[in-house]
Amino acid sequence: MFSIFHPNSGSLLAFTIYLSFAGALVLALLPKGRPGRHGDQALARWLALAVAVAGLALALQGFVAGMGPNHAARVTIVDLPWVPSMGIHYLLAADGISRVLVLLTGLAAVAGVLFSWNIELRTNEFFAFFLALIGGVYGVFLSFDVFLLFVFYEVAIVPKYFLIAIWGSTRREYAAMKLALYSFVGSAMVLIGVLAAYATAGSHSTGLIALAHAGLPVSFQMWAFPLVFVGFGILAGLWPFHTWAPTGHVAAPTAASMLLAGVVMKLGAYGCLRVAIGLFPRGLDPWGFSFIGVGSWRDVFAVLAVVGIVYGALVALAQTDFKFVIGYSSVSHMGFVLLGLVTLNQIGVTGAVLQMFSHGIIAGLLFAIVGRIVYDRTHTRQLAQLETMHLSRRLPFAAWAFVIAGMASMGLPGFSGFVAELQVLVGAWIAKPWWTVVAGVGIVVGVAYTWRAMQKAFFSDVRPSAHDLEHEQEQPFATITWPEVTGTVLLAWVSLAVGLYPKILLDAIEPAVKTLLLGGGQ
Amino acid sequence: MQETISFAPHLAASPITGILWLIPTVPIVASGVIALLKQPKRKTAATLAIASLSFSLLLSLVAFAHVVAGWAHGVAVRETVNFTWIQVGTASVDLGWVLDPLAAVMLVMVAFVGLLIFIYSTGYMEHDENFTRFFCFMSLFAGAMLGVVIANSLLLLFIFWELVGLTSYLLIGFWYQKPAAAAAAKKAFLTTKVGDVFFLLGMVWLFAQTGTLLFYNNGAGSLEFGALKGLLAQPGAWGLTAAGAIGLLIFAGAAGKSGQFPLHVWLPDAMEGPTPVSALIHAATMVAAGVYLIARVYPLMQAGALAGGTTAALTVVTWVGAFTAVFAALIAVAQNDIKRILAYSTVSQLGYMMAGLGMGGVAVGMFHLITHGFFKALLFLGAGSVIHGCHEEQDIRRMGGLRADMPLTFFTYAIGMLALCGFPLLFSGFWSKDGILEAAKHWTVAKTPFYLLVFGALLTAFYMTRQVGYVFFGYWRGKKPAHESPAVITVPLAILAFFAMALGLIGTPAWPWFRAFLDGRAVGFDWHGFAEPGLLGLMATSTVVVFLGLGLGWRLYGGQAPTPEEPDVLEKAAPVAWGWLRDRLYVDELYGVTVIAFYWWWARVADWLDRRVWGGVVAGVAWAFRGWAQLNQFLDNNVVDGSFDKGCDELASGGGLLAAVQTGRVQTYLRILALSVVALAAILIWSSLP
Amino acid sequence: MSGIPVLTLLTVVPLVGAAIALWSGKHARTVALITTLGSLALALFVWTQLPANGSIGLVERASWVPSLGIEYHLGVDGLGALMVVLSAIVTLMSVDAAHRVHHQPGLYFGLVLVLESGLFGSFTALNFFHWFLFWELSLIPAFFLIKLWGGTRRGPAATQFFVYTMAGSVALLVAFLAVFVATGSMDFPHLTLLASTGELEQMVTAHLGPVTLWLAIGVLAGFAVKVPMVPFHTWLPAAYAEAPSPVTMLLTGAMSKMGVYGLLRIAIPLFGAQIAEMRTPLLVLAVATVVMGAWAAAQQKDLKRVFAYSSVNHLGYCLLGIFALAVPVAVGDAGALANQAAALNGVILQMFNHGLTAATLFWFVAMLQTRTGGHRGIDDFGGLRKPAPVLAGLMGIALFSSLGLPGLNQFVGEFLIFRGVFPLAWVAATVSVLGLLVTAAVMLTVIQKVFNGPVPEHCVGFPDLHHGERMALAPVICLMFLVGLLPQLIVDTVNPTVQNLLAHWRF
Amino acid sequence: MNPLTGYLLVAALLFSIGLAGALTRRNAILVLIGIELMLNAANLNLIAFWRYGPHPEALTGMMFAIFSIAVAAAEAAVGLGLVISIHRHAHTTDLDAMNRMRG
Amino acid sequence: MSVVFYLLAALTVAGGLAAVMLKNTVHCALALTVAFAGLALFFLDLDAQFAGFAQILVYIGAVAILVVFAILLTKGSETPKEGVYSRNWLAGLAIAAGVFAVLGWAVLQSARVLPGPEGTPTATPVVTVLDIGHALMGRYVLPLEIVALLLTAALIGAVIVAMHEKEGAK
Repeated sequence: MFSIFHPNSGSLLAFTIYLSFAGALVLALLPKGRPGRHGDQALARWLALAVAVAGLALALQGFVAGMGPNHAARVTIVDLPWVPSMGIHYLLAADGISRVLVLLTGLAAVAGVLFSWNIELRTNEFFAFFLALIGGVYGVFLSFDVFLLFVFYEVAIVPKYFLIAIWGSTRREYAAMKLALYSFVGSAMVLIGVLAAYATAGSHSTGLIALAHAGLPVSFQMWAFPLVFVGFGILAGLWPFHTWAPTGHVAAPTAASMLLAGVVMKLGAYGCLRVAIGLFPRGLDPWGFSFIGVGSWRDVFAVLAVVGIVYGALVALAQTDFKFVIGYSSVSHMGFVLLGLVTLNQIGVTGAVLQMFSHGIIAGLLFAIVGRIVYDRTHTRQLAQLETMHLSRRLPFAAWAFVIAGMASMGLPGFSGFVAELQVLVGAWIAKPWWTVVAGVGIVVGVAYTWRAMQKAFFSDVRPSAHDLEHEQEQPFATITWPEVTGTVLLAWVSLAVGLYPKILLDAIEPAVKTLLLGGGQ
Repeated sequence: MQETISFAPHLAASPITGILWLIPTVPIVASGVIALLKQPKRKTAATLAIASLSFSLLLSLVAFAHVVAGWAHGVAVRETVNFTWIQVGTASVDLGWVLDPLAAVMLVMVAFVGLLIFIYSTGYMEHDENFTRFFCFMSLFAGAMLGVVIANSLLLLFIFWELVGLTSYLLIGFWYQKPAAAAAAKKAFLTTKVGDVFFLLGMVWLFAQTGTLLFYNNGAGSLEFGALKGLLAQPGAWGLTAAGAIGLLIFAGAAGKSGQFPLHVWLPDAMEGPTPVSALIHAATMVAAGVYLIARVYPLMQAGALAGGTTAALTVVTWVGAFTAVFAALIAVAQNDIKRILAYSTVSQLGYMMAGLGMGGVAVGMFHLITHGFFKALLFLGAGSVIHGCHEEQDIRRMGGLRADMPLTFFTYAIGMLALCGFPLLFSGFWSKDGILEAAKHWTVAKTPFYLLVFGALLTAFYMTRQVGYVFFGYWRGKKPAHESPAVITVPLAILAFFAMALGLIGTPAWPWFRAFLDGRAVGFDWHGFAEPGLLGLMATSTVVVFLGLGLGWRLYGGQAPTPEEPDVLEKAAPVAWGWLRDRLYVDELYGVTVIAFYWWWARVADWLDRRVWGGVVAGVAWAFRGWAQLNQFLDNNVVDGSFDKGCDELASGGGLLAAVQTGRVQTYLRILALSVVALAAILIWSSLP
Repeated sequence: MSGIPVLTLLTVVPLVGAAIALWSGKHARTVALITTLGSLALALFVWTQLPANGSIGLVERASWVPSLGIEYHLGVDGLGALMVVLSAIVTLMSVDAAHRVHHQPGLYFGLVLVLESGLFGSFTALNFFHWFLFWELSLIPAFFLIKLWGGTRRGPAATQFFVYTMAGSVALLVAFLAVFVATGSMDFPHLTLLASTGELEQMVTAHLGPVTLWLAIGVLAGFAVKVPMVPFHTWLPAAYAEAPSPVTMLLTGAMSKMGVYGLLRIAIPLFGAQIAEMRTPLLVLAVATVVMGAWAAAQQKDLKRVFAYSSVNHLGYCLLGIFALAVPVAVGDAGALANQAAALNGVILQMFNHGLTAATLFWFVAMLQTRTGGHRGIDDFGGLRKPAPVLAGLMGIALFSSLGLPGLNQFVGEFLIFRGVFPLAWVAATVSVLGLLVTAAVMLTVIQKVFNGPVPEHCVGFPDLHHGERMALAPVICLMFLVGLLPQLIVDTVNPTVQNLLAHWRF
Repeated sequence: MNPLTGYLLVAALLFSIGLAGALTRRNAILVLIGIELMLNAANLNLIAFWRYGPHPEALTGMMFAIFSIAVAAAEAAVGLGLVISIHRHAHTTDLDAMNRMRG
Repeated sequence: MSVVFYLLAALTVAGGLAAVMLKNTVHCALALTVAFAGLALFFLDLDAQFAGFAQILVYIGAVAILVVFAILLTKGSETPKEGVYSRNWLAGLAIAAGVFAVLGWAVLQSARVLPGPEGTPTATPVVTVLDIGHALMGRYVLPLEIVALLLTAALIGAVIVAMHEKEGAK
């Protein structure tokens, strides 16, 4: 059966998808564990971890295989006719961008499983949904057929809904429904745009590359681009369609928030890049007139992105709920991704892709600390309450992990976020300097809210009274478990490694971005 | 006055010049060693200090001899040793030392007076617990002062100058537990520092203009022809040449150290220090350093003067000096503290020196400096002896009749007092003051300084008589009876007294050895010196004035001085004027409401700016961001997110409307369906009809 | 020895030490002491290995992120090496001073060592990215050192410090990005070269329009906050006052130098012409820093705030010297060049000297605090010369060094600065002498209130310096004298660098 | 008259009868019966069109009819099942009484 | 138009009318069977043998029986006292009449555009079961599968709906 795979590097990548779905299936079929019986859940956990690790290994293998002399060239993994009459292919392929994002997905999956280790409620189903979501995400990143991509995209949305609706916390139904509604509205817009493109192209192929080369008329691209960009952008937290993100992140169980912020939002951004910009590059051309300095869709979305950066940061500054801070920070950081995308230059787009990776790691880490390590012990997310708990003393691991994550998040050099934001800012400078300046304000506010949250949550100045100390000694927090340590260390190290030696990812991203910008496809 | 001074252009540095640096270094090193000693090692400390200074004196004498020998051979010695301190860019900051007559004379004076005071101190400070510390500071001072003397670089001079200021500060505040002493020390340092920053400015200006701070460097020094020519060509400020402006800035430094008006306020307060300190630093040497500085940079001050004329800088020096001389003398009249009277007298005499420099040149000013160094040291030490004998009493109204109890002290003190008053012929002060008066008489710019100085001489004689009258005559008004001081105190007094008289011999008009020596001219004994026009008349005038002062003083205070409770004789006569003088003409108070108030006002302004304005701006920005953040959150909850929720609600209510149509009756639905089909079909058919 | 990457080693050693210190609990201070001693040895070794012509030596260079023009590019000239040595000394002093850290000593000394690494890194980096990494890296440990071990109002102080500095950094970053966009390079020497021929401005204008002046302002803002320059200094008094004294030593001794260093390494070389355009307002601000800093110090009641403001004052002289360089002079005017060289030498010396002196002063404050159970108000003491003569004497030396007494270290730098600035900008120099005067008043007031006068009751039995403290302080005090008397020891190495720098700058 | 027209008329009549039954009867089962009649009428149309259409060999109409029959069977089964189930709950098959589903 | 046609038409329409009009529901069911049979005969007449037999099997054999069962199970044979027609029967009738009118009008209108009655030589198409099998397995395999699925689903659904609920499940 291997003969259907192209005998080239990275062909194993496709198995990330299959493996995840298979894992999901197996987990769904496992006998229901009885609550309280430890062994029952353990099997599910280890199985999920095994699948996630295997996926990560495959992703890593694919990434490594993609390096080398012909690195980052796009390689086709599978290309089977699916609905020949419509030209739909089951076409999986990988270029540098895909590899990086697949790697991110693998990492997020492993970390997600680790941070879900203590899920007791319907464990099997949880991990089944989790892996199904992961499988869908892998699929999106590897699809080079627009319909296949869309299918995976939709596949990924469904488990997300259940993850939030069943295992979520605050206002989970509301959040889940909000997320689902937003997603479907976005999907609908994307579908309309893509169908229109298919019809307009008349090429009888839904391959991304083929469509990109179909020579779609500029007037068509002019309206299809914003439609598709907004459609995907909704999931990427594009302002002002971002409000699902904070509520969704807050309501979701930790692992789901990690995936939501870490990977799912990247689906949107990836779609913006691969589909919206890839298929309708001319849609960004100037309109021929300009209104208060806005003269093209590119300007429009740049403005939205920049507003999102500053706005998200400011709202994060005003939050009282720890997790909301992180939730809004995602909006702000995704603004950088979108800003990078619409710079339409090599550096900016590369930065955007790197920022996708970086934010995936960092947001995952932040949610893990806030939602899992801290919340599970303190049972509150209110900064005002956390302030009285002296967490830097009682949970030093969490405190310092958050410091590292916060540093990475606020874009301090040495961490991946800095390199990514640096590139985005450079790209924005090249495009329009004032974008950079405003985004710079966003960074400052970013520093402020991260630091504020950190100080309030961990390093409050409230001196403990004797009574407090006694109370704390009587009721110590649960010790940090190994999955928490492992997950934290994994993510932190990845961020640090990429921050110190970003070349490792940039080598893969840059050529792919170059080809994408040159001619849509290859 | 000489336009050009014919010093030998270049002399290979002689061995003594080569080791001249040892003169300041040895006492400084000794000071360092003493600093490391433990408090009880009193004897070692004193021995070290005295030995080191003796060594310096010895070297100074050798150097002096060398210069004199050279002079005797018709060579005006000016030997320098220069070296680079810092290499900055391609230029360099050079330091060096110089041996010339000016330095040699000053070296001997400082070292000699210093040594005597050291010896005196071993007795005077015998019971002080910080005895070793005292000698440490004193030794440091001596070294620094000697450093000032030999410096051949304005920068090196400045360095030692500041060190001298530091030791002055340390010694004034020697009894640091006394708040008054601590405050006086601070005041002294700061007031002199005010002068010093101008000095610094002058120095950097000079450096920038001439590229060097060396005084003499084989024609390339800043006081030598090339540099001065450049400075004269350069316009300065307020119509001065650069040379003049720089000179004035440097003079500000000198005025600070030498207590010239308006920077004199620290010097009387400095009497809070131990008496030997007052004698050494605040009478004989340090305060004279300002005069010495002006003498040292005299070519600069004088640059541009036409033959026999003066320069703007020198005019300023003159006026300041003359004014200070009278001003301080007036205040001295109404003081009751024995040391304070001497302090104001010092200020006054420094004014004489400055005026002498301004009007008569280096030698005139310097001669008074040297003689004053001896007799004022003598007076202070005598005062110390009195204080010692009267059990630390300093108020002259609580003394009296001491000439019987302390005969030796009285005798020497009287010599000093007469020297200070300028008692004719026998005493050095007469000759040196006459030199100044003579110069003032011949000054072409104005005659006022001459009258001022004459009036000052009158006042000097008067207040000294008043003091002596109070202290040594009349009857004992103190509590415990006084006693004579030990030999260790009286012997230095005797030696100083000898010099207070004898030194006059080298500066008489008949044998102006001192002036000739400084100017590098040959000298011979010649009675015709007195025959200069107006000289004898001047001497007569001065004699009359002195006797007038002495007589007046004696008339008022001789024998029957009032008790402490009684008002002074003059106070009864003119209480308002007396009050003004007693309160030092309110200069301190004036500073209190101007400079010091300004200082604190600015401090408060700076602090207020910092806390309220800049801090307020920062807080405001932070507040604005917070507020903006809150606003954004409000928008997010109510507009962006709200629109979503609203949309959902609308949708739901729309669903409710639709639900109203759903009656639940199947047949109704069916009916509607059928009707719709009918309608649709009808339309379709109708439209397809041809 | 050329094979060994000394500078990398220099940066890595403290990090390794930090890692060890983190896990060594009570022995952390020993670990830190050993590490800082080792670092000092390395720093001194670096000092000896500099090229004689003042160019950049000990260069290490490797590719890092080529697409962003990022290289691993290290090297030091006299300026960098002096700062490295200063950092090493100050850190050693700080570690030595911090012998009373009971609360989480491992973390404390770990952070101190990380800070040291940040200092080394930023003083040796020749590529913006690398430099910025360490510039920011040093901020984090500093923040936590204030935040976790600071005084009662440490929270707001730490935050203000952090956010303020970060805001400056972002301005700096944005401006530098523009430079990168225009030139495609982040390499300092390369950019300096471009700027010296005027190409930089042309490139920026070609790419981005006439924004060079704004870029200069952005870069300046970043450094102005760090130095700090009035009115960007409001974070400083609170931060210095609330930080534990050993940390304040680091903040003022070494970290504030990062700002001045940045001006010399980045702002002036790249934006000399723009700074020259702005020289008048900048000089005004520099003078304001000098004068207002000194005067604000006069009004303070807390010793640490006094010294904090006096630090502002002293760093103001550096600013004065730097901005005076931008005053236009005739081409080929040897005298003007000498003035500039003097000013620049003075600035560099002042950086070193202020670091040494200010750190020592805060060290003494730490001693006063530990001896009286936390008192540090200027009115809390009195007559300490009696019970503690040695302490009084040594602190007196430090205080006199701070007020610029000749013979002690600070005088040399200030003299050279004035000597250079006066002919270039005599008004600024003249007004700035007020700062000298006011500083003297402040320092003497400190002496008067703390050491003189009667001894209050709670100071009776105030212990003098013990043997260990004397031994620790002795080298520092000796260094003050040494530099004050023989500044050529330093200037020998700095001066070629100064000439080299001046030759490459264009105003 | 075209033979097709006759079949179509019969089918239309039958459809209308079924519709009338579905609309007028109270009993749910009879409503279903009416619907069955309507479906059958449609089937008749399909067959007739097939028979008289231009391409009877293509079997399209016939196939549609066959599928329709199958679907109708399923519909009947489910519909009647529902009726029985409702009757069990509500003890009635009267449609006028059955409006509890209304939203 | 053959006589057979008219007869069958009469039979079918009569069956239909009876099925919707009779009072007794059982009678209605029986009348329905008659209508079904008439339709089956129509199919046979139209040479659609397979469809005809399927009609007989499915409708008469299965659906009619189901209807009878349902009537019996719901005791629907008893005539309710409110009457067999719903309250709005008149409206229903009118609508049905309207539908017939429109349909009939449509048929008659379209008849005009069709070729004349003689113009359509209706050669009997020969359709064997084999043909139908081929078609079902070939061209119509997807619908067939869907219908199969539908039937299965309907089966299951009907069973579930009609099944007795477990005791106490509610």
